[in-house]
Formats: sequence, structure tokens, C-alpha cells
Amino acid sequence: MSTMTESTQSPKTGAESRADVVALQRTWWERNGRTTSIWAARIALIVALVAVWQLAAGRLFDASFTSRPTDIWARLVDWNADGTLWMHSWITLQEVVYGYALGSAGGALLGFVLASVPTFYKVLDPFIMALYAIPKVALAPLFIVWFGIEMDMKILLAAVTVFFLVFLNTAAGVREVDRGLIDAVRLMGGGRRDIALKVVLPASMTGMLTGLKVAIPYALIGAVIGELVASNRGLGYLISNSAATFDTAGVFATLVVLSVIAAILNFLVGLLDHRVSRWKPAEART
Amino acid sequence: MSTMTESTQSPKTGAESRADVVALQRTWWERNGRTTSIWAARIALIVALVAVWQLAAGRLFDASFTSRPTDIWARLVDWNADGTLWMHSWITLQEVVYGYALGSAGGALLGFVLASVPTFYKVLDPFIMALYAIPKVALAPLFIVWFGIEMDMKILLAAVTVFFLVFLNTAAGVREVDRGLIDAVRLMGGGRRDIALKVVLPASMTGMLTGLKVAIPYALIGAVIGELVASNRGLGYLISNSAATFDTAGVFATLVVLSVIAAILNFLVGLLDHRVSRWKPAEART
Amino acid sequence: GGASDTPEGVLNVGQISDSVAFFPLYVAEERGYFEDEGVELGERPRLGTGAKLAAALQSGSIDLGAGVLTDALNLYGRDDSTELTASLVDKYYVDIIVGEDFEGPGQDAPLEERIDALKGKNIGITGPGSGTEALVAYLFQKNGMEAATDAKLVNLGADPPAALGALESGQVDALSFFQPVAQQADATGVGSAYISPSRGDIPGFEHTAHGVVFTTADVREQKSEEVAGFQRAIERANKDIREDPEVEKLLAEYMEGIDADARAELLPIMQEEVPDGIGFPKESVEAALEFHESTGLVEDPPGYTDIVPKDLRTE
Amino acid sequence: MSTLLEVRGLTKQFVKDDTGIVALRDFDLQVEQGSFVTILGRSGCGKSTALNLLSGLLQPTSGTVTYKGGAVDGPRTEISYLTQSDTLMPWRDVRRNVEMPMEISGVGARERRDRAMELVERVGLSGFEHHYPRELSGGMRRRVSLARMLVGNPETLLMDEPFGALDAQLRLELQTELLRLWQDSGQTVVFVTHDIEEALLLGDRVVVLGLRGRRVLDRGIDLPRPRDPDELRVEPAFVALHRQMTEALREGAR
Amino acid sequence: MSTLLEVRGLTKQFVKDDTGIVALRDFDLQVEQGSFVTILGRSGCGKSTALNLLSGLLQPTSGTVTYKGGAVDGPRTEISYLTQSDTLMPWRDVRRNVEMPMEISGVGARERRDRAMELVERVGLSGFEHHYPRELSGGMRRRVSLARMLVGNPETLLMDEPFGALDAQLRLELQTELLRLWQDSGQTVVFVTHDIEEALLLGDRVVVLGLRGRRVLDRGIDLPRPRDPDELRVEPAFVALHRQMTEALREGAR
Ligand SMILES: Nc1ncnc2c1ncn2[C@@H]1O[C@H](COP(=O)(O)OP(=O)(O)OP(=O)(O)O)[C@@H](O)[C@H]1O
Ligand SMILES: Nc1ncnc2c1ncn2[C@@H]1O[C@H](COP(=O)(O)OP(=O)(O)OP(=O)(O)O)[C@@H](O)[C@H]1O
Ligand SMILES: [Mg+2]
Ligand SMILES: [Mg+2]
Repeated sequence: MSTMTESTQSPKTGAESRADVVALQRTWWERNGRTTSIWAARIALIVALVAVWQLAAGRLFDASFTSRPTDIWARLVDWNADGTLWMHSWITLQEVVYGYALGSAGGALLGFVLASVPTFYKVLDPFIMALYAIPKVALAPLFIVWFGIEMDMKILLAAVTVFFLVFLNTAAGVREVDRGLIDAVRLMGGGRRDIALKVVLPASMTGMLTGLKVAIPYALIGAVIGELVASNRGLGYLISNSAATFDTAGVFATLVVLSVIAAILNFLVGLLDHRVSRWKPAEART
Repeated sequence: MSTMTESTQSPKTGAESRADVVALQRTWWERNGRTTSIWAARIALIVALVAVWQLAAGRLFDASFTSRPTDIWARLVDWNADGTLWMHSWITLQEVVYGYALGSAGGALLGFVLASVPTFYKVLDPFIMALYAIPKVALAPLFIVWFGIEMDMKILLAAVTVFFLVFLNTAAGVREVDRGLIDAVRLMGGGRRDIALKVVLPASMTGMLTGLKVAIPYALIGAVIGELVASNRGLGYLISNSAATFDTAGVFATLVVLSVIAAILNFLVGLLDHRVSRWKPAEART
Repeated sequence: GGASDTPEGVLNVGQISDSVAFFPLYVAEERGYFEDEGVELGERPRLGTGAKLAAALQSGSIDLGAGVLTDALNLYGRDDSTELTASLVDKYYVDIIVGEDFEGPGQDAPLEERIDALKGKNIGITGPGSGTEALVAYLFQKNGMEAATDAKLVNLGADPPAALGALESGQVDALSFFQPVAQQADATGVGSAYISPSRGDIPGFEHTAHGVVFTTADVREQKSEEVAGFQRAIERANKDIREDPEVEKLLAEYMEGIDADARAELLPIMQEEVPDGIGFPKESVEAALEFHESTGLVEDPPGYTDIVPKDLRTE
Repeated sequence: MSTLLEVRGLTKQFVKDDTGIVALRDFDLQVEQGSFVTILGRSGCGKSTALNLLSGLLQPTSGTVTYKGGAVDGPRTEISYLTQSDTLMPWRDVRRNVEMPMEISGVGARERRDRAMELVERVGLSGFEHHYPRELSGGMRRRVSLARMLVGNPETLLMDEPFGALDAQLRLELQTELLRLWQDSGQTVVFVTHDIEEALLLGDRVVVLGLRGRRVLDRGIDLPRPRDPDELRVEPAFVALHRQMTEALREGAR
Repeated sequence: MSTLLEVRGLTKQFVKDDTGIVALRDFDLQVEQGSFVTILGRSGCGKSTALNLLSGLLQPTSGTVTYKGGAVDGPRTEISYLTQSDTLMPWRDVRRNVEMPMEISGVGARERRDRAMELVERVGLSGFEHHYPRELSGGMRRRVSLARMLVGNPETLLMDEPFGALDAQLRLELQTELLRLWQDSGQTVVFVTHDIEEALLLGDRVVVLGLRGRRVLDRGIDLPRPRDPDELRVEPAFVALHRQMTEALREGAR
């Protein structure tokens, strides 16, 4: 086989089976029609929801518990003007992003490692589950004693919640990987690292991405719960402060901000998903 | 082909390729060795953890925040004697089981349906995510006004949390199903129902089971959070009651009970997993 | 108690929530009294429960805790160097609130009858082991009943809107909740204060130490100057609330979402609740201690002199 | 005989990024009721794509497929299709895989079982009823697919290299079996292969495809049946046909 | 020539529920360095199982595999194995699939690319470098696997029906290519097939397996090389060998 590159006599199978490749002349709509309609539907839905809410509030249900879109908007405008909104959002956003990054990196890593050592995973599984079933709020005093009341504690709380979801989903993804592909790498002389990086990682991507996706809301919830535990800043504080002063519009305004953050993070994970799913047939893509 | 059953002249390929099947004479250890060692490892781990905790409490860390295994045990014995334990556990267990059942049935069903209509799913996706990122505690007033303070509300809270996790995992599982298998059923004349039941359901089982698994802790947390908000019974109440009276042993005793419930539910989901994964090669089983 | 983590000149003050009891802190801060007295406020976390307040004190995250006396007493049970550093509210600022269509004798009926009317009802409280539960227990005891068996106490969490929601939707018949829930209920037509200790409805229970600032001996030693400055600032704030009508504006900012009528109702009440100075009169502390003991809120509470330092004892 | 399946100007263009890949261009074909048509072509020439379009699994970019006068725009129960790659359900054992088409058409459990067992025996897999697909050899999996296809008793069979993974002996047995079934029942078969001998052995008619489904040759095979491969190989008519096919395949690659 | 690969008393028993399924029993084989051994056997006789054991992918229930005197207890880089089923990475395009073995052995990006492109051309897939496996026809996928195997430049090649899915013309071209490479390089090849003609065309030696890997026949093939199939078919020596193999296969099935 060492002589291969020198050889000139190669079979004539090359050109014959080359398929016919033509450039596509697609219109703007053919190219972007689907995306556009999806966004149009989303906007329509949001407008409809807001309208129903506005009209029903005070009529079908008590506005003192549900507030009104107009009130919420007014509150957001106020908070934007006096900087409250950005200050608190920025704090929470930092906690969420750090917590999410930490938790998902840890979860993905451990998911990988443990799923490759199934016996170990099996031993630990019930402990991990039992640990996770403990409501973190019940451990608030411990968290305070061990991690203080600063941002660290909230990042940790977010990270811990995220960790679990990413971990379990990654592990499930890893266990589903086709043995044949792993064997192929072993046959090429690949070691554990090659198997992990070149087969398991791409093959378990879907599992991991599902984990990343379901973890987004919990990163936010984790951070907010942390702020409810002990804080004088952040969206969690804003919620409890607004609630304590009967400011329903304030509570909902904060929730709107939280939702927007979640939607943005979700969009980012969606982009990642889109990138790593390019090889899949169109129907299987998100 | 209508004459097939009448035909007697069949090719002689039958018996020849029959593989050699021999009964296995496996010893008890060969049969149950793995399971036994896993349980042994688990028990060893639990004993080690408890021992470390007992010895470290009061030395390495302040026992007033972490309690001690012996104190927790004493509290459990007391609560067992006066019936407190069973009364509260029973309430929470009911909420968890109903909530879990409701949430996972709903999540699995909607996951199926929406993943089969990808455009619809894509439109709704950011809304679902945004909705989920809202910390449920912030909506406590609404929950109370709309669903009361009885068990219903807590079941709903647990169900809502479970729903999301099962839903997203099922949907991800459904999107991963091999197109070839779906096409095979279509070729046999199968309709949507056949595809769903005979291909998508078994093929997306892993995704769904992961969802069921990650949802267990959240079913418990959901119910407990509900009890923290509005209750005078249940383990959540027991936690807040113990916490308010600085009874750390009580808090931890309740957490132990919660963990045990989680471990039992996890075990049940594990059994289900075992049943539906029988066809998989041993390495890919949980 | 844990050693303080904060640099010199700075005090971290943790408080339970933004309820009326902690208005003096807000006034002192807004009017710059802390700076005047040479104290800088560092972190000011809202911690929600006494247990977390204790944890934060223990871990050195905060130097002073602002809560109710119960929290201080609970901490004392764990760390007997706990002592009070300032009185914020000298009346029991929890009310029994009933819905508009509550069936029973009117508000002007004798106390016994009103208590009897609560028998067998669903009563919302903030949580088990809280002062709101204790008030119900205390009242029922007065009439020879048992709160645990003669009523159904529902734990609603320290979330005022949730409480009002529960009352309005009929989930509970009555609430035992801190101010200004009663005022808000009144202003929004949900209900009204039925039995109010701060109004003087309960004989012998007019004055009780309730909203307090406390700390551990370690901090008091280590940060004696800062604590003294803090005390002076609070003293000035308490005086302002009692005497200066201008604080109404501050109250409006402090209680942003509250109904204007409720706020108008609240101010005069607060002017009476806030003590003159920051000291602890013996009889009001002892009334409180007795209340805690009889309702089982705190087992074996300390004596007046155990918990009130010399300079704050007023006869 | 009447035209059962009619294909007109069938073109399939796959979209990849911003280019289109033409796998099949202007493909025409008419299949008579009850005939056995073999399609012969080299790797990558569009045979599988053509069958995918015939079966209704894929939608053509242009052109039409008509079956009994009606347009085919999705899979139909009358047409059964054995695809080139395995589509056995990995979670069903051999018997239950074979039973599947009957489950879908609502055959009773008893009958389902009996017929499945019979077909499993017919493809030489008795004794493997309870094996899952991953516990079978490549050739055995192929035979299960075959059994699953036949059990549905379809009117028309589309088969994409069904016997490629089998040894000569087994292949011959199954070919014989297939022909026997076909002759008895009046079914129509479209059979894709890349093996000239197989095409000649089976077909009433052979269609040779060139690049992108260009029809290079389309002719009837009038060799008398039953055709025995060993005898056939030395028959002049067969040898001539074989040479013609080889030539056509070579020409099609240009 | 020295013995490169030695198999002694190899038995493989799969466990299914509480029974054992014997796929291979007491299989012995010695492969000389630099030889081309073809293994011929009917569907399900244990050919793939044998190769899985030889490659170290599977662990035998009993018996040993020695390679150059050392026990094989896991895959080795010197041995390359083209499995019967596709194991292309679905998320890599053709070029990157072919590059993979070189990535693992740490070949530089430039060289990797050049060699991959060359091999892709050699198997007739130029123009498809950027296609993902699912965008290829069955035969094309097989060819990519072949290219991937050859690019690693292994000492020993195990091949499990590599050309089964290819048409005669292409198969011949790739067979010729394989022989050319083999003769130049002194590589050792173990080639599994169910096609007698292919076995005779390629092998120095043919081993015919019966049920459960029973060695029915094991003989050297002394036909002169290069062997041209068209000429060979009429040669008496070939015809005799062919008959012997057919007989052996039939006997093996008993
Ligand atoms: N999904 C797809 N996307 C892009 N190109 C495709 C796709 N499917 C098939 N092709 C291309 O269409 C052409 C024809 O493929 P097809 O599978 O029909 O070949 P075939 O005749 O069945 O070959 P074989 O005998 O190897 O199975 C090939 O060039 C292939 O690359
Ligand atoms: N994982 C497994 N579990 C149980 N039985 C198995 C397993 N793998 C293979 N077998 C059995 O072992 C026997 C030999 O299989 P093998 O794949 O080696 O056959 P083969 O000679 O390669 O056949 P083919 O030519 O059809 O590929 C078959 O009877 C098969 O059912
Ligand atoms: Mg094909
Ligand atoms: Mg095989």
C-alpha cells in the first residue's frame, strides 16, 4: 500500500458515477419562507396572548393577582428609566450564565465519564437521584453557612440544578451510542479519548442538547431561588420585594424579564443544535 | 401468494442454519453476581457516608446546621412512634404520585403529538421555555387563588414541573427516530397511530425514560414547594416547621424520608427501563 | 458566633423582609444617618426566615440581624452570647384579619366573643413556629382552647399577596398576618383587622418588644464602634418616624405597591409602634418573653437581663 | 395485459446546501400487470431512488407515478417494498417482525402467528424465531425482511437487491421460491439488482439503467421457464443476452 | 513464510436469556504472513463471528487467537477490519470519514486530506467528498468503508463481504485494485465471501466453513495470476475447483 501514491493506473470508476450537481435558483421565500412563517406565527401568538390577558384582566379574573399587560409595560418603562431593570437583570444574568456554564460543563463531563463506567454509574445512580430530590430551599441555611450570601452561592445553586439535568441526559445519550461505531474507532487504534471525542460526543449530542435545553429554565430558577434565599439584588430580590409591597405589576414585569432571558438562552442553544445537527435529514432537525 | 399455506414444497434451508442452542449451567454467582456486588457497593457507600458525617459533625463543621446521623435516627424513631412520620409522608407521597402520573402522562402525550408536527412545535418552543423559566414560587398567589390550598394545588405544582421535563425529553426522543423504520410502517399501510405505537413509542423510549427519570426529583420538589406555600400537612410542612423551630435534626430527618421516596420511585422507573430495554445489547442497558 | 468578614467601618445587616418593622432601617439609610454616624452599610440581604438569619450571622456573612424577637431568642438557644442591639417596633404588629363576609360578632364585640368566633375556622399563618401562629395560639389559650385542634392553621408563607389571595378566594376564613396586610385588606375591600394587639385589643399585651436588631457578642466586641454608630442612626430614625410627618414620603417609596388608603391608615399606627429611642423597657420584653413561653414558640427563653445589654435596659 | 404502474418523466433532485443533486432525470417506465421486471444498473445510478419514488416514499421533483390509473403520492398497501437497507424493528424478535404487516392490517393473533412461522421456515430461519435482529447474521436479517415483505401478500412487489447478501445456494432457493410464488399468484414484481445473471434468470423483461436513470436498454427476455442457472450458462441465447447487458451497462456508465 | 495469525480451538457462545448459542465451535486456522486467504461459507455459518474474534472485537468463550506470537485480546492497529455492516460516522462527510484513521494515528491535516482524496478517487467517488453517508447509495457507502480501511495502510486486512453490494464491473475493478495493492505490499488478507467465484479469483487459499465454523475444506489455489474471470470460467482447473467448493458448501450445511 506504500506504493499507492506513486500509482497512476487507477480504476476508471471515478467520473462515471459522479452525480449531477446543479446550482439551485431559489427565491427569497423558498429560502427563508419557513423561518419567516414561524416567526410570524410566534408574534401573532404573543399578540393574541397579550390582548386576551389585557381584556380578561379585571373581567374574568382579579387583576390584583394577575396584573395587566399595560401596567406591566408601564412598570418596565419606569424601571428602564431609573436603571433598576438593568442593574438587577445584569446581576441575575451573570449568575445564570456562570451557573449554567459551570453546571453544564460539569454535567456533560461527568455524564460522559460515568456512562463509560457503567458499574460505577449504577452504584451511584440512586444516590444522585436521592440527592436531587432534596428541595434546595430546605438546605438554605446550610448553603448560607457554607457558601455565604454573595453571588457565589447563587451561581452554585444554579449550577447544581443544571448539573443534574445535563448529567442524566448526557449519560442517557452516551449509553445509546451505536456499538458498531465505537468498535470502528477501536479498530482504527483509537483509545478512550478518541472514542469519547470522535464517536460518543457527536453521537450523544442530541441527549446532551436535550439536557442543555431542559436545564435553561432551571438555571434561571436556581439563581432566582438563590436570590430569594438571601439577596438585596437581582431579579429574585425584585420579585420578593415587589410581592412584599403588593406590587403585582412589578412581580410580573420581573417574570417577563426572566422569560425573555430564558428565550434568549434557548435561542442560543438552538443555534448550537442547528450547527451540530447539520448532517441529519431535515425532518430530524429541531 | 394465496397458495402459500397449501404448499408443501419448501426449500430445505430450514434446519441447516439452525444455530446450536445449549442450556447454560450458570452458578448463582454468575447469574446474580453483578447485582449483588452493586448492592454491596451501595451499602458500603452509604455506611461510609453516614460514618464520615457522624464523625465530622461537630468537629469539621457546625452540627447545628448539619445535624448528626444519630440525632436524625432518633428523630425518625420518635416520629415513627407517634405516627407523625407516616401521616405526613403519606400526604406527600400521594401528591407526588398523582402529580408524577399526571405530569408524565401529559408530557409524554404532548411530546409525541407536538414532535410529529414539527412546525407547530417550533412555533411553541420559545413560549414553553419562557413559561418554564418562571419560578413557580413567584406565582404562589395565583396558584392559591386559582387552585386553592388543598392537595389539588400541590399535585398540580408537581405535575407542571414533571410535565415539562418529560415533554422535552420525549419530543427529543421522537425527533431522533430512524426515518427508515417509520417508512417501513408506512409501507405496510400503517397510519399515524401505527407509526406512533409501533415505531415512535418503542424507539423514543429511551428519551421518554430519561425524562421520567429526571422528573422524579422534581415531582418531589414540586409537591414539597407546594406544601411550603400553603399547607399544614406533608413533608414540606414538616420541613418548614422544623426549620422555624431550629430543629435541624427534624429537617434532615424529613429530607431522608424524601430521599428514600425518590430512590424508590427511581427504582420503579429503573424496572420499567429494564423491561423495555430487553432487546438492547447488555452494554446499552441501564 | 462567627467572626465578622467585613472590613472596618462597614456593617452587613441582614433583614427578614421589607415589612413595616424594618422601616427605621430604610429611613436611616435614606436620610444618610448611617454615614453621619460613621457606619457604612455593606450587604443588606433579605433572608426570609430566622433560621437563615441565624445561619448568615453564624457564617459571618452579616454582622447584625434585623428580625422579630423570636429569631433572636431562637439564636440565643444556640448561642448564648446573642444580645439585642436596637428596638425597631415595640408592639405586636400582627393582626387577625377576617374577610368581608365573615360571620361572627362585630369588631366591637368583647374579645372573648371574637376569639370564639374563630373556632373551627381555617386561619392562614405565615408558617409554623412563626409569630403569626403564636398569636393565634395565644388567643385560643386565653379562651381555654387549643389552636392545633380547634382551628385549622394553614401555612401560607411570608407572601402577602398569597395571603390576601387565599382570604379573598375563601381558601381561608381568617389570616394572622403582619402589617400592612390588614391595612391593604381594608383598603382593597378584602377584609379588615378583627383582632389587633397593636390597636390595644388585648389587655396586658399593648406593649411587647417585637421588631428588633440583634447580634452576637463577638461582633459587638469586634465592631463596637460601628455598632454604636448604627444604634445612634436607628435612634434618630425612630425619632423621625414618631415625630416627622415628612416620613410619609419615605413610606410611600418603601411600600411602593401598597394602596394609598392603606398607607394613610398605616402611618399613624407606625408612629405609635416605633419606640421612643432604641431601648427595651423591662415590661414589654417580659410580656414578650412570657408570650413566647406560654405559646411554646421558644422553649425555656432567657431572662430580660440575659438578652438585653445593660445600656439598652430601660425601666 | 394492462399497464399497472406507469412512470412519466420522473426527476428527483436532492437539495444539499445550495445545490441540487440530480439522482434521476426524466425516467419513464411502464410495468404490465403480472409481469416480472428486473432493473439492472451500476452502483449509484439511481435504482434505489427510482424504487423510492415508485413506492411513494419519496416525492418526485417532477414527473408522475400512476398505479392502476391513480397517482401515487404516498405508500399504498397494495405495493410492498423491500428496501436496500434493513428496516427491521430492533426491539422485535424475528417472529414479531414478520407479524408486523399483519398486525397493521388487523389479522388475528393466531393466524398471524401461524403465517409468520410458516414464512420464517420458508426463508430457512426456523429456530431463530426469538432472536432479535442484532443477534442474526447479515444474510439472516435480509431473509427476515423478505419474509416480512411476503407475509403481507401484496399485489405488487418492489425489491431492491434482496438477495445480494446471500450465498449462491440460498439465493437460488429463494429465487426459485420467489418465482414459484409469483407464477401462482399473478403478482407484479419490480426487482432491482446489479447482477446480470440474476436479472436474466428472473425477469420477463430487463431494464438497464445508466447514469441518473437513463434507460440504456429495455427488452423482453424470452428464455423458457423454469430457468436453471447451470443449464442456462451454456445456452447461446443466454450468453448473447449476457453480453448485450454487459455492453449496455458499460455504455450506461458513459 | 511464517505463520502470522494463528487460531486454536476458537469457540464463541452467545448468551441469550438462559441459553447459550454456539456460533463457532473449535475453529482452527493458520494464516501465513503475506497470504491471501478467502473464507467461504453459507449465511449464518459463523464467518462474521470468526472475523470479529480474529480482530479482537469479540472475546472468545474458549480458544486463543495469536498474532505474531502475541495473544489478541483487543483491536490492534496492525489489523484493519472491514465489517459486514456499515460503520461510517453519519456526522462526517465522505472525506472526513476516510480521514478518520489518519486523524487517530496523528497524520498532519494536509497529508490526511491528500491521501483521503486519492483513496476516494480510487474507489470511484470523486465528486462526493462532501456527501454525508445518508446521501450515498448502498454501494457507495460500501466503497467509502473500503477507502477508509485502505487509507490506514494496515499490515493485515480482514474483510467481510466487502464487494457484496457492488455490480460486477465495479467489483472487478476493486478486486483488481485490491490484488494489485496486496501484491505490491506484502500485506496479509483474510477475505470473507459467500461467492465461490470471488473466492477462487482472489485467494491463495480457500477455507470453506460449514455450520458453526466447521472447516469442511481448506486448500491452496494454484491458479496462475493475474486471474481474469472471463478466461478463468472456461478453464478446466477452475471448473473443477468450483465444483469442489460447491460440493464442500453443500456438505458443510449438513
Ligand atoms: N438524500 C440524498 N441526498 C443527496 N444525494 C442523494 C441522496 N440519496 C441519493 N443520492 C444520490 O443519488 C444517486 C443515486 O442513488 P441511489 O441510491 O438511487 O443509487 P443506486 O442505484 O441504488 O446505487 P446502489 O446500487 O449502490 O445502491 C447517488 O449519486 C447518490 O449520491
Ligand atoms: N449477538 C448474538 N447473539 C446471539 N446469536 C448471535 C449473535 N451474533 C451472531 N449470532 C448467531 O451466530 C451465528 C453466526 O452468525 P454470523 O454473523 O457469524 O454468520 P455469517 O457467517 O457472517 O453469516 P452471513 O453470511 O449471513 O453474514 C448465527 O446463527 C447468528 O444467529
Ligand atoms: Mg441502491
Ligand atoms: Mg456475516
